[in-house]
Formats: sequence, structure tokens, C-alpha cells
Amino acid sequence: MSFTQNIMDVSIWRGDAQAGAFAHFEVPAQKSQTILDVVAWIQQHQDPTLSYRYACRVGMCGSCAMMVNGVPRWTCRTHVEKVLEGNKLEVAPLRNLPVIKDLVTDMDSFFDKWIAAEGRHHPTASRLDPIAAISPESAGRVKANAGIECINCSVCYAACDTVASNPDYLGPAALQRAWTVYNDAKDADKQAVLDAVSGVGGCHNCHTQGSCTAHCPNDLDPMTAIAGLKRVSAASFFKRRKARA
Amino acid sequence: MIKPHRTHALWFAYILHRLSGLGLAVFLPVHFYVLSLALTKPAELDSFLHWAEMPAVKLAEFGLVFLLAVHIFGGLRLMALEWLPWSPNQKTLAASAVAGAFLLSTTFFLQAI
Amino acid sequence: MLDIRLYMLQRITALIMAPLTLGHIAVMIYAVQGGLTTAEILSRTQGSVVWLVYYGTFVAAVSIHAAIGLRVIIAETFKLRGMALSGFTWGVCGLFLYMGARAVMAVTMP
Amino acid sequence: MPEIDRHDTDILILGAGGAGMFAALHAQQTAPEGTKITIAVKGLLGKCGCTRMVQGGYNVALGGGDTVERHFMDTINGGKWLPNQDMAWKLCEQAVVRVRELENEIGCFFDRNADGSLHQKAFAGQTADRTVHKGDLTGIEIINRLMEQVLSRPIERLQEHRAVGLIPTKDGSALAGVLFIDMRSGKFRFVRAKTVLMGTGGGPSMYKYHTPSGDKTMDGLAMALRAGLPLRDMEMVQFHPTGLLAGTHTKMTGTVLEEGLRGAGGQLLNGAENRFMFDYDSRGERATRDVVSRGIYAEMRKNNTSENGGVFISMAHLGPDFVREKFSGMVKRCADSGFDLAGGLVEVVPTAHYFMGGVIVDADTRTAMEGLYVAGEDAGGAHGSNRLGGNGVANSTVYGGVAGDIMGADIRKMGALRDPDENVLAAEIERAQRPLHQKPGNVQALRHELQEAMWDDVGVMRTEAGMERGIKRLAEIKSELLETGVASDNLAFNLTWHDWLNMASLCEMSEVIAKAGIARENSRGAHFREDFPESGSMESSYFTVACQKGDSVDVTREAVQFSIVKPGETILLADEPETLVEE
Ligand SMILES: Cc1cc2nc3c(=O)[nH]c(=O)nc-3n(C[C@H](O)[C@H](O)[C@H](O)COP(=O)(O)OP(=O)(O)OC[C@H]3O[C@@H](n4cnc5c(N)ncnc54)[C@H](O)[C@@H]3O)c2cc1C
Ligand code: HEM
Ligand code: SF4
Ligand code: F3S
Ligand code: FES
Repeated sequence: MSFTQNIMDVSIWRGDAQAGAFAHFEVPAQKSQTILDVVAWIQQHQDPTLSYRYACRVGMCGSCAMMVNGVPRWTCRTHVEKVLEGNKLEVAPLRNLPVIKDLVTDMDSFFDKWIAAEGRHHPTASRLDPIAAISPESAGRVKANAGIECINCSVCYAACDTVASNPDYLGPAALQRAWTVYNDAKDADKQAVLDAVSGVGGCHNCHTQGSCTAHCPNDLDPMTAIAGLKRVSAASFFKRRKARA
Repeated sequence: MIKPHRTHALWFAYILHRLSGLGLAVFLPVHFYVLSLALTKPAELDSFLHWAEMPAVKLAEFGLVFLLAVHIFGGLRLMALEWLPWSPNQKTLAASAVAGAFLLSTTFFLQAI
Repeated sequence: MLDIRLYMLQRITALIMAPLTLGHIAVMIYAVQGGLTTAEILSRTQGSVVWLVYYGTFVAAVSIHAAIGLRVIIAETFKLRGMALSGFTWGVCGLFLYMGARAVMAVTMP
Repeated sequence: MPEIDRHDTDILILGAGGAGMFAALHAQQTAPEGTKITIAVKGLLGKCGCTRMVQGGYNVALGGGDTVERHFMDTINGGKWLPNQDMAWKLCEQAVVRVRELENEIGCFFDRNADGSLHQKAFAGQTADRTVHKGDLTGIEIINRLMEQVLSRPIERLQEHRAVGLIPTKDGSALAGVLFIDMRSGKFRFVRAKTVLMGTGGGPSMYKYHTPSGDKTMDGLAMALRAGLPLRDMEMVQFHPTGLLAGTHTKMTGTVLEEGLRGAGGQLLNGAENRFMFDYDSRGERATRDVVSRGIYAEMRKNNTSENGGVFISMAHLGPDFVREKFSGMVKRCADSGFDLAGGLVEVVPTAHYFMGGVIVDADTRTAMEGLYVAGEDAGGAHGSNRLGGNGVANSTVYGGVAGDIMGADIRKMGALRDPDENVLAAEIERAQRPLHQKPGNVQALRHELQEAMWDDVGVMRTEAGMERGIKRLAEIKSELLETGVASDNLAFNLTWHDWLNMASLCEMSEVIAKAGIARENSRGAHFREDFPESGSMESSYFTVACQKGDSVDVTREAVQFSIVKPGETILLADEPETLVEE
């Protein structure tokens, strides 16, 4: 720590589902300090009633995402120096999710949509069967692997303007998961996935804004995954028409 | 308006596409109206076509063509992104080529009239 | 709001329009070489079934395309849903069809 | 007593780690139709707990020379003959089924070899390539897939519900239900259930440096202790040698830098940037976790430390590009907190990682209290004095599933829901509300004091005098905590109140750890006594049992039952090689 310690000007959104406003705090800057550390410091030293959420503190659980200077980020892995503007920080609850209190949002809608997109495995085998031999280089597997490291942090969901303006829209993370399931050689119900992503809130609402891909802290690419869903659903749209005719 | 999370190329492409689409949706009915004058009041259409010689109108026409170029470029690029197994760059290049050709030819066209 | 049916319709109409628009511009460039007058245009198009079909297709496509496009924008911007949204979509579609049809008639009917 | 909400279910599950989620899924498969299942968790379902944080992988013997017997022998040897052998056996045997279930039914995809078969590697202490993994983010794959399955089934979710007390029936013969705080509103909720699984996952976060997620503060074990249940092996705290060290002000401090760094040739350097591990062990940095942790700790005691009081790990001699490619996740993580792992030095320190001790259960997860089942890190016995890398998640998923099956079966024999002892219920509420009636103070400062005390006196190396001193410090901290208040004007998502409650659990458990540590007068696995450095004879191995008696905790010793194999013997065939791992 240096002697002339730098004091940061931090605005934190306080409030609940009804109303709220930014409150100001002065926080000493330190080496190796993350946004989560700043928020925790305020709760521990200045305002014990400040609410926020975190669990793993190393970018694995996706509990700690917030809007930092207007951009959705995982706060436990965001170094203050990287995002400080002048001497200012503005921290707000994650966009596109209902606020519970202060920086804590209700993530249920995000997960409900994950399931609504059929983002889950449909088994082809049981615990009594051997584990399928699947080449890691097979085309389907390569596609499935591309999105597998998603930590469901909802950063992409917060970044997407389509989610903001269309409450039915399943959103990038859920659709990316659906694309992974669709490409999984072990999955039994690809049609269920296609049906789930072709409805009113489905992948076809995506306008390829690309904010999901631009902001994913794990460098995943939901935008391309959604394009994949559009492609296969379009192809199956024609096939099904033909089958019916 | 341009919030921090939007400051990247893909989002600008999106908003450009939306605004050009909106612009076209406003312009096209006007264009249709002018043409339909041929049915009811051919004289007015003629005078319109003369009027169309004026630089201001030419500029407006050019603007609309530009909108169409932008929109076609955006649309083709989008559909390529969604459907073609090319690399993102290839898609953008292909769409730019079409839109560029379109813009170029219409510019000549507008120049000619 | 935008399910696969509307999505496909919007994409298909876009694909139809793309060559039609390009073609239209090409013809215009060819046409203007002689200077453009009402008579010129009309003489080329009036009574031609080919042009009737050509522009008719464009009008049909653009009516659908623009109606869906505006539907999405309206729904996202003003949170319009249900009957009101369908009404708006059909309204736009109808307006485009009507105005487009009048224009096509004007230029192709003998 | 404040107004409390009352809620009923049939099967109640505490915690949503590997143990909790598997219990929910298996209970749903085995319980009679119409059984109501509820999963209550301190954080969000799927996003809290340590199963999510598993890096290295999942131990399971899947053939290719490896056998359940070999896995079992490694587990017993690793645990220095203290494990409950029936539990260890079931762990190894059922891991085979569970990993197939994870792949085939839950939808996990673990890393494959080029021929499509599962890739397996060997952690330290294993005699076969046994650890199944998904890169070094195995836990995320397991928990995400489990979460999807739980969310898509009719299982009731009580999220951000913190369990604060196990409430028995009036006659004390059985468990009636569990008291919660609904953290979002700050209201109390009492949930009755016929069977309750406790899977709150231990978590030794009372140490200055620790790896577990912020929600893990030993609440389950504290509740069990208060409910009179016996706890075993409570002195056994596993330290991971290389926790990131970046100052006490950042939550990044204490988080794990993976084992593989040392395996690949990473060097540990002291403050003067000299290698020191060979001073302590001939295997140098590649020695087992406990040995390396003690080596670093010894060096720290000599004040040969880095700026923040730890040592350095250096990878640069392996070539920065190689490091960047092979350990991309770790490099990125260090970079986010301002360190250059590939080319520079990163400060590290031993960090409390896993808790081997826990509630005494049988191999069917049943406890001494009817209606209460315990699985995962909360249950003691399977690992003895030391857990092998890769056995933790195998343990929680295997026994979570076992608990679900057993509860689903047991519930058929159970009649109506039981009524709670209202006095205990009221007392537990009173206990949890205590700080709300007092003048607000600084809970965080106390947490720091506790963490320092445990680190100094009941940490990596222990002595009787040190632990006695620790117990005194703990008592002071605890009494100060009891006088410290929390502002009570808004209880909704009041983290400071929960910090206080976390501290209460940690204080209670810290005392038990210190007392059990004193009771074990030898050095086994994770427990190292400088005043008793020898391991003692294996034949006369004992484990410690801690139990609440009135106001204090009693620790006794019990002889280990060698129900499957005796020290000096093996169940491997005579012609089987010592190890299948090629160095
Ligand atoms: C960083 C790290 C890396 C690890 N790597 C490995 C590895 O590579 N291989 C391996 O085998 N093991 C590893 N482990 C150990 C392994 O994670 C644990 O052994 C295992 O996952 C524990 O599972 P569990 O279900 O018992 O507990 P957890 O997964 O920790 O779940 C506990 C649950 O209980 C909830 N809970 C806690 N308190 C309460 C309360 N009061 N009320 C309600 N709910 C509560 C928590 O929120 C959480 O949901 C690692 C651990 C850590 C910390
Ligand atoms: C000629 C070629 C055209 C192509 C290739 C094309 C393509 C597209 C595509 C792919 C979209 C979907 C955008 C999205 O989902 O984000 C779209 C939207 C739209 N188009 Fe077109 N279009 C064309 C012509 C037109 C014309 C002539 C009009 C005007 C009448 C028009 C109006 C719109 C509107 C209003 C939208 C909605 C924009 C949005 O949702 O953001 N388009 N177009
Ligand atoms: S895709 Fe990326 S941003 Fe979206 S939830 Fe997953 S990890 Fe987070
Ligand atoms: S930001 Fe939204 S619009 Fe599509 S490409 Fe990503 S989901
Ligand atoms: S706290 Fe887990 S990702 Fe940030």
C-alpha cells in the first residue's frame, strides 16, 4: 500500500423491486482489488445493510455479475484498475432481471428459460450401460464443446437488448445450451430442442446484436450458437413442410 | 442512448439495419404513392419527374437508395451469418460486395437522370 | 413474438426481394439512358404481364416483409402484444398491399 | 417469538452440491408417487457450494488394469488407516455406477481420449490413472448438468434459505424438521419433513486462507453438534499447498492454484527466491499436499517470505508460452488479479481446503437421529485422516444418491409428519436473533481475528500448547461475538446478520477442531503434531468423536474397525503391481 492512498468515488445502486437510487461511497484503492472486493468493503466498513451476492469468488459459479460502469461483468474476476473511469466506479444490479435488493437480482427467470429451451440432457442410456465412446474430434462434439464452459452468470442475458425489450425471449445463454444439447451425440430428443427454440420466444427473435458474445467473460460465443439453431431449424422447417405435403 | 454495453461493431450493424428498415418502410409507401399518380394524375407524375431533377430531391433519392443499400447489405450479411458455414469475415465481405455494387450502380443511375 | 413461421416468411421475402430490387435498378439504369419520362416508363411497362408479375411479386413480398419487420419493432419498443399486435401487422401489410397494388396497376395496366 | 412461516414437505434436502442434488434426483426415483420433495439451499440452486468448484476431477476405477479394490486400497492408505472401511468401499464401488449415471442420465461429458474412451489421469497418492475430468472445470460440468435435471423436475426449491437449526420432536427421539431464515425477506420459516438430508458441505473457512465458496461456513456440523449428534475426525482439516496470496483485502486470496502446476515442474521459491522444498522432502515440489503445505509453512515461520507473507510459485522456466497454453485458465485467473503466472512470480500460501471430519453415519447415510441423513463433506468417515484428490466429489455424488434411495425407501415406513419441540424451536430462533437486539459492532473484524487464531494455533502444524492457546483465543472471540450486534432495521438480504451467523457456526466448530486436535496425540494425514510427530501404530488406530455435553464439547477416542482389511495387509492379488502409474 502506498502512503498517499487513492480514494475512489464509488456509486452503488441501493433499493428494491419498487424503487432505488445511487448512493455514494469513498473506497480506498488497493492492489489486486476486484469489484467484488470494493462492494464487500463497503458492506463491511461503511454500510452493513448493503446486499450483494457471490459464492465461489473465482469465476466459477456465476453468482456475482453486476453492471459495472454500465457494462455487465463478473465482479469477482474484474480487476478495479481495468474498469475504473477517472476515479469513478458505478455498480448496479444486473440488467434484465428483477431486483430483490440493492445489487441482488432474482435469477429464476433466467433459469426457467434455460429449462424452457430444453437446456437439459435427454438420456439415451442408463447407469447400467457403458459410457459411450465419442471422439472428441467428431463434428458434433466440437460444436457442443464450444459452449460447454458456460457458468450461467447471465452476463450475456444482461447485455442483450432483445431480452430487455422482449420478455418472452429465451436469451443467449439458454439458447446456447440448447445448441449444445442439440449437438450432443448422446442426446435422445433433438426434436424437442428444435420445437422449444422455434416458439414465440425462441432463437428467431435474436437480431444478432452480438453483445452476448462481446461481453461473455469466458469468451464463449452464444451468437454463433444461436445462428446454428436458426440454421438447423430453418432446414427442418422445409423438411417438415415437404413431409407433410 | 448508446449505452456502454452497446459500443461494438455488431451492435452498430444491428441498429443500422433496423433504422434503414424503418426508413425504407416510411419511404416505400411514398414511392408507391408517387407512382400511382400515373394512374390518376399522369400530369403530376410528369411534373414530379421533372421535380426529381432538382438537386435536393436527388439528394433525398440518393439517401433512400443508400438506405436500401445499407439494408440489403445488412440483410444479406445477417442471412449469411445465420445460414452459411463460412467464416464471419467471408460473409461480411460477400454482403459488402453486393451492397457496394448496388450502391455504385445506383449512384451512376442517379447521376444519369 | 417472432416464431419460426414469421421468421421464415421474413427471410424468404427478403431473398425474393434482393434480386428483384437489383433487377429494378438495372432496368432503370438501362432505361434512363434515353432520358426518363412518364411516357417512357409507361410504354415499357404498360400491358406487360411480365412486369405485372415482377412488380406484383415485389409488392407482395415487401408487404409481408415490412409488416413483420415493423411488427417486431413495435412489439419491442412499445411492448405491444396479442390482438393489437396482430391488428397492426395486418394493417401494415394491407396498407402496403393497397398502395403497392395501385402503383403496380398504374404502371402496368394498359 | 417473531411470527414464523410453517411449511410441510415429505423429503427435505439441505444444500445443493453434489450430495444434495443427487439426493433429490434419487429420492424422486425411489419415493412413492406423490411424495413431496424440497431442496433448500443457502445460495442459488446450482451456483453455490464447492462441488461446482471441483477442478481436478472424479476418482473412479473403470478398468484398464484399475479395480475397485485398488481404488479402495489407495483410499485406505491415503487416509492412513482411519477411514470407515465400509464407507470407503461403497464409495469406490458405487463411483463406477455414479459416473455412468453422470454421463448417461445426467448428461455430463467428460474429457475423452482420441479413441473416444474416457480420459483418466492420476492425482498424487493414486496407483492408477483414475481421475475422470472435464478440463480443470470438472465441477461446473457436473453441477450444471445436475441443476438442469433438478430444475426440470417437480422438486420444490427454497433458494437463499439458510438452515439455522435441526428441530427434534418433543421426546427427542427423532427429527421433526428444520428451521430456516428466508434470506431474501429475513423471515423465519420452519419446514417439517419425514426425512431430512443434510448436505451442507462442511467447509473449513475459519482459516485465514481457505478455498471453499463464501456460503460454506460449517453450518450443518454446528447444527448437528447442537442437536447432540456425534462428530468424528474433527481435527482433520486438509490444506492445499498453493492458494493464491494477494493480500487480506481481496477475496481472491486463498483460492486454489491447481495441483498440476507443481506436477508440470512448477517451482516453489522463498522470499529470497530460492527453492526450498528439497530441504523438506526428496520429492521436492511433487510431494503430497500435506508435505508441501508443511514445507511452505515451515519456510514462512522462518520469515523467508514474499511481500504478503507467503512464498512464490514460478513457472517461467518452463517457457511462458508453454505455461500459457497448458494452464490457460490459471494464467487468465492470475492475470485478472494482477499476476503474471506464465512469466513472473505468483505469491502462494497453504490454504484450508476440505474438511474430512463430520457427522457419524453408517454406509447408508443414516445417523443416530431418526429422520436425519447426512452425505457429502458433512459426513465423516469415508476419507479418514486425508482425502485423496478426486475422492471428494466422488464421495458427495455417491452418497447423495445413496441417501436419496434410502430416504425414498424409508419414507414408506414413516407415518405422519412429526411435531417439533416448540421450546427448541423458540430457543433456536432466539439464538439466531441474538445480534438483532444488540448494539451493532464490527463482525468482520472478529472474523479476521478468528481466522488468524485458527491459522496460528490450530493450523498446518500443531502443538498442545498452541491449541490450548487457540481455545482461549476462540473463547474470547466467541464471547465478543455474543455481545456484538447487527443493525436490524431491514432484515431482507441482510448480509451482516448472516456474517454474524456464519461466525457463530465457525466459532463453534473451531473449538471442536482444536479439542479434537488435542485429543489426537499422533500425526496422521492432515493432522500434524509437532509434539507428536509419529503416526503411532496402525493396528491400534483410533478416531476422535466429539459430542456436545451440556455446555461443553467432549472428545473421546474410538478404535477403528478394520472390517475389510487390516494394516499391513492388502486385498489386491499377490501378483498385482504396486502401482500402474508410469512416472
Ligand atoms: C476449490 C476446490 C476444488 C476442489 N477440487 C476437487 C477435485 O478436484 N476433486 C474432488 O474430488 N474434490 C474436490 N474438491 C472437494 C469437493 O468440492 C467437495 O468434496 C464436494 O464437492 C462436497 O460436496 P457436497 O455436496 O458435500 O457440498 P457442496 O458442494 O459444498 O454443497 C454444499 C451446499 O450446502 C449449502 N449450504 C451450506 N450451508 C447451508 C445452510 N446453512 N443452509 C442451507 N444450505 C447450506 C451450500 O450453499 C451448498 O449448496 C474441491 C473443493 C474446492 C473448494
Ligand atoms: C431487398 C432486400 C431486403 C433484404 C435482403 C432484407 C432483409 C431483412 C432481414 C434479414 C431482416 C431481419 C432483421 C432482424 O431480424 O434483425 C429485415 C428486417 C426488416 N426489413 Fe428488410 N430486407 C430487404 C428489403 C426491405 C425493404 C424494401 C423494406 C421496407 C419496406 C424492409 C424493411 C424491413 C424492416 C422494417 C425490418 C425490421 C428491422 C428489425 O427488426 O430490426 N426491408 N430485412
Ligand atoms: S454464455 Fe458466457 S456470459 Fe452467458 S451465461 Fe454463459 S458464461 Fe455467462
Ligand atoms: S445479444 Fe441478443 S440479439 Fe442475439 S446475438 Fe446475442 S442474443
Ligand atoms: S463469485 Fe462465483 S463467479 Fe464470481
